[in-house]
Amino acid sequence: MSFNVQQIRKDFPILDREVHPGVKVIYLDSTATSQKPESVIEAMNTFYRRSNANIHRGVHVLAEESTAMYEQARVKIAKFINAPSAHQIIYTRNTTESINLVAYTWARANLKSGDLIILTEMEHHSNLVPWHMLAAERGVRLEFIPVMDDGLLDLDVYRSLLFQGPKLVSFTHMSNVLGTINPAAEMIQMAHEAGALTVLDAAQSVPHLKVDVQKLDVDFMAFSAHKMCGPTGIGALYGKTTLLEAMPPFLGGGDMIKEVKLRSFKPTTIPSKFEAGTPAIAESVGFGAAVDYLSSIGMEEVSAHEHEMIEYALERLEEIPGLKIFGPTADKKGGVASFTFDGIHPHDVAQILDRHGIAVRAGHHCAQPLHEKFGITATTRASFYLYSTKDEVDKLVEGIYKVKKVFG
Amino acid sequence: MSFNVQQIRKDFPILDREVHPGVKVIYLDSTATSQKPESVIEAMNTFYRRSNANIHRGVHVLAEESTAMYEQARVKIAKFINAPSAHQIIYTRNTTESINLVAYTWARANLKSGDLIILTEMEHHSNLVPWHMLAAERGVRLEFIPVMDDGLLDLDVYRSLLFQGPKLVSFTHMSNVLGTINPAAEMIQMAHEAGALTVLDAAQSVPHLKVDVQKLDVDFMAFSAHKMCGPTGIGALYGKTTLLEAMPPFLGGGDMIKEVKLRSFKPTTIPSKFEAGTPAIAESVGFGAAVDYLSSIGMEEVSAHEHEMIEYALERLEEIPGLKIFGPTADKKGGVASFTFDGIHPHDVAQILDRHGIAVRAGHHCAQPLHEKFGITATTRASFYLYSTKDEVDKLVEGIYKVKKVFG
Amino acid sequence: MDDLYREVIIEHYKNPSYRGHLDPHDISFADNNPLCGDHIQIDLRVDKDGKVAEARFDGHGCAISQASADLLLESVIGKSLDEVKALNKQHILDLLGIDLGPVRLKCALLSLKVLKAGVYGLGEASDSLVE
Amino acid sequence: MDDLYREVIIEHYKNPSYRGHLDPHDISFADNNPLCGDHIQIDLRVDKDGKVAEARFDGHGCAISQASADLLLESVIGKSLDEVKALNKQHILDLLGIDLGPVRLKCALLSLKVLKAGVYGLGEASDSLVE
Ligand SMILES: Cc1ncc(COP(=O)(O)O)c(C=O)c1O
Ligand SMILES: Cc1ncc(COP(=O)(O)O)c(C=O)c1O
Repeated sequence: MSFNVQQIRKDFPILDREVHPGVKVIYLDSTATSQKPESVIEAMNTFYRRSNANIHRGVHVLAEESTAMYEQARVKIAKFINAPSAHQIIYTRNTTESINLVAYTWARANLKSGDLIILTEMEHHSNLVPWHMLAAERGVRLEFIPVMDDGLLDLDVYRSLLFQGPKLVSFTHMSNVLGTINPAAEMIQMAHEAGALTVLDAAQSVPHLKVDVQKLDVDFMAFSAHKMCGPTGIGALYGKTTLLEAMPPFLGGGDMIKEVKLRSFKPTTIPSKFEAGTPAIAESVGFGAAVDYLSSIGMEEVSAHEHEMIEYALERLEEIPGLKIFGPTADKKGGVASFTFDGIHPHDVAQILDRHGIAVRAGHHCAQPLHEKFGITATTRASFYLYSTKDEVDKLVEGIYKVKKVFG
Repeated sequence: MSFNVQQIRKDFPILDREVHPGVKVIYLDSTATSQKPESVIEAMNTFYRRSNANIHRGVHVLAEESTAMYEQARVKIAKFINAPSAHQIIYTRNTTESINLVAYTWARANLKSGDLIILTEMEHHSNLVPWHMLAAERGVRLEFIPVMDDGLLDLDVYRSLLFQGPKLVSFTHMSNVLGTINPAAEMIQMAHEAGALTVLDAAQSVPHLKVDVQKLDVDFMAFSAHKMCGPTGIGALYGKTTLLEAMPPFLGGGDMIKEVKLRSFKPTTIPSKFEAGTPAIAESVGFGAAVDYLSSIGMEEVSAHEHEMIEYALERLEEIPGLKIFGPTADKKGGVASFTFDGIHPHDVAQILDRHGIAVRAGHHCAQPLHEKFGITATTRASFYLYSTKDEVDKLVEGIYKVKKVFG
Repeated sequence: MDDLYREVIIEHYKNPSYRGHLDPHDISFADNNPLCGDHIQIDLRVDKDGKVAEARFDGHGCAISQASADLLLESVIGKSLDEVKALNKQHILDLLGIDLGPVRLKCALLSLKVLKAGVYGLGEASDSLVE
Repeated sequence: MDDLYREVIIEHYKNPSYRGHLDPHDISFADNNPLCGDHIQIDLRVDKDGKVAEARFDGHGCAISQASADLLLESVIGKSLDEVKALNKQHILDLLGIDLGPVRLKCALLSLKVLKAGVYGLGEASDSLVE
């Protein structure tokens, strides 16, 4: 199937939405959350209208169906990232919970005061705050790979930090502000050679790139369904089997146990060990449908389209006087353009763009330290996905000129 | 509006489902999870098809709409349980996560080795395992209010346990096995008089009874949307404001911060402090719609219908030779009938009932210690909700006689 | 075209009358909007009758947050501290004369939260101050 | 009417041939199905050629789990331990001659998991043994 963006747009009902009378939405905020194709919405509807039941313990038809759908989705997600087996996929709420799970279980069981964790200056708060909490509680040390002016990580500093014998290196695969695609495979190999484990924040990579956990050889990887055409309320943690098996459980409750006595319990095997209580069942079905949808298009095609989009967007945006884009050149980044414009606050830029139906995001994008590094508090961010078009980029550029006018 | 079960059944599309050729489902498993009315399914559809965006930080129309819907649902849920203010409702994944949140934050910040927590013998694993984990980690002591043969708690023992100066009393409002409705207000008052805080596991009460947190004067209360006509993937923790404000955060990440530096962070105010990362946004909308739906019918009506159901069901089931029902008489319980039958394993009972379209649950229902107390490993459980009918009870009774036949 | 950016707002944003600091001052408080990192500091001088005699703000943020700070300070000169304590959301909306969604509302209310936290002597400019 | 409860299953459930214990034994192992608490213990005697000479099971559970334990033991008498190690899900399904959903499958496979964990000398009867 050849990639046809107009065809793809028909799969996303929201793209027909008029946000102001006569003005259809131009959705350039997919980095925050993606839109959902009809097939994903319908998969969940069908679940609720035909099969809905609680899973695992039920022997009736609905419970058997629900259980099977929940587990089939896991298999699909495992295949999508080329995980060796489905039980290495732990369902969580989102990327944030996935990273916290590692921090609460693996890290608290394995790290002690003085141990070093390496992060980067471009991390999302989700990959900072869990480690801040651990550092405050346990005296674990944090060091940061610097971001250079061009938006790339300084791998020389990384190399020298590795000499300090870190226990863990946790970093983002793709920056949600700069768009930088980090050389994950290389960075993971370097970490392993230094004896450290790795966590990959793949919130922005799994939705946009072909990601292969075996090629990356990553130890843990976190991502969210809502950023990859799937529903809110569900995400995943991938982990190497031996690590997941050795980790203590996270939340306690139903379904994560092998046996419960009045005063003690035995946890069950992975993945259930980490899935306490009634999980996001309908959402797992939607997650599976999202993976089916993206697979039917092909992740190479999705990436190629986004690459075309960002190339064009950077070209057009760079024409605008007073506009400054952060991050590397198009060949080193995904479909994210964050910029400042002429001293006008990003909130005002975004608000005026919104009046023309253009949905962009303004703020620190949950990456305050990165903004601070660049001496700013906020940027305006336009981001692209498989349904974005060059025409939308043109409208964005026109919109920015209109912002200028309002502020005279 | 007078309560009309046939009218109500029309709101639930799944009740038309044929689970075997020509056999419509008889869904008697609402204690595990409830079915969803069309209005809830449609609210989420509309969200995805018209408004979907990430919340909090967006200034565009979709983000503003999504944020407003997310917060309006919180207001509805607060009103539903008569919480003084909406920011006392923390969105979680489910009851299990709500209880774990209290265990990880309030309890770890306030309890030390030797401190006493009182639970009961009828708790769901969700209200046992989090405390087992805490006991193992911190040396906190656990004591249990016994369940008597009639399925009621032994409040005399509770009274004497209170002399030991517990820090926390955590118990279920309604047993998911026995159906016992515990005298929560009285038990909470007793705990307070002894200087203890209280956690109420309201997974089975909020869906079925009118619950008023102010009348109960409860400190924390946990419940799940999926058991009350809402979607999977979302639940809530209610807490008293001063307690929630004083508690350390749980998961770290986006949206729960006031400020993030490279090496430290400041948490924001409640409820966001406890809602790290992109939350279950569509699910919050569904949760709000579920609360609207139940309110439109009236919780008194729902309870009254279920009471009629359980009265009739106990009467009919008690006729069956070899069938033994656990739990108190109908006046002291909700719509749950758990039983053993004639030495036939509950899995077999449930499986054969399923052949006739009757969906019941078999097993320990995540309450192994309670089953052990009664000297059994499993029961068959039929449970009722606002859409259940006496005709379904009759079919259940017929079905049980058919089970008997198979095992001749 | 753009009601949200009425001339008065752009005007107060570009040419604020109350931007600056007061030294000495009787009350000074600063806080951020956690959603966007916008920052506002407010300094007050109070006369012997307990009324606001002078007021200044400083900080950075969007047009809405900065213009509402300027408009807010203009409106409190001559008011007693008790009157300031009684101000709420509606006061800001009246000053701006526009409708705001929940996110931009936070921008607009930042200065009032900071002002009230300062007057009450609180440690934090919380949302509950303006509800 | 009820294919899941074929006569052979009811028969093996009600009148098992291999229920009991072996004392002494060469291999003995017990475990639970975490989903339902069903319990199975299996004792084996192995002859000098490394083949299963005698086998017994005990425990409690549903007709499916108990009948498959009985059928399984019947089928392994005379098999070498290596042959036992090679048994998987399909072997049980063939013995039962019925289709099972994922939950009941766990009941059916419990005895095989316990048997293989015992033969391998593992601490736990995990799912991966029968996949
Ligand atoms: C009494 C009780 N507590 C807790 C739970 C756990 O609820 P959830 O699985 O939604 O976390 C249940 C659900 O089965 C329950 O019945
Ligand atoms: C790089 C990165 N990491 C983590 C997250 C957090 O994802 P979620 O909010 O789904 O937990 C995001 C989402 O904004 C992100 O872009």
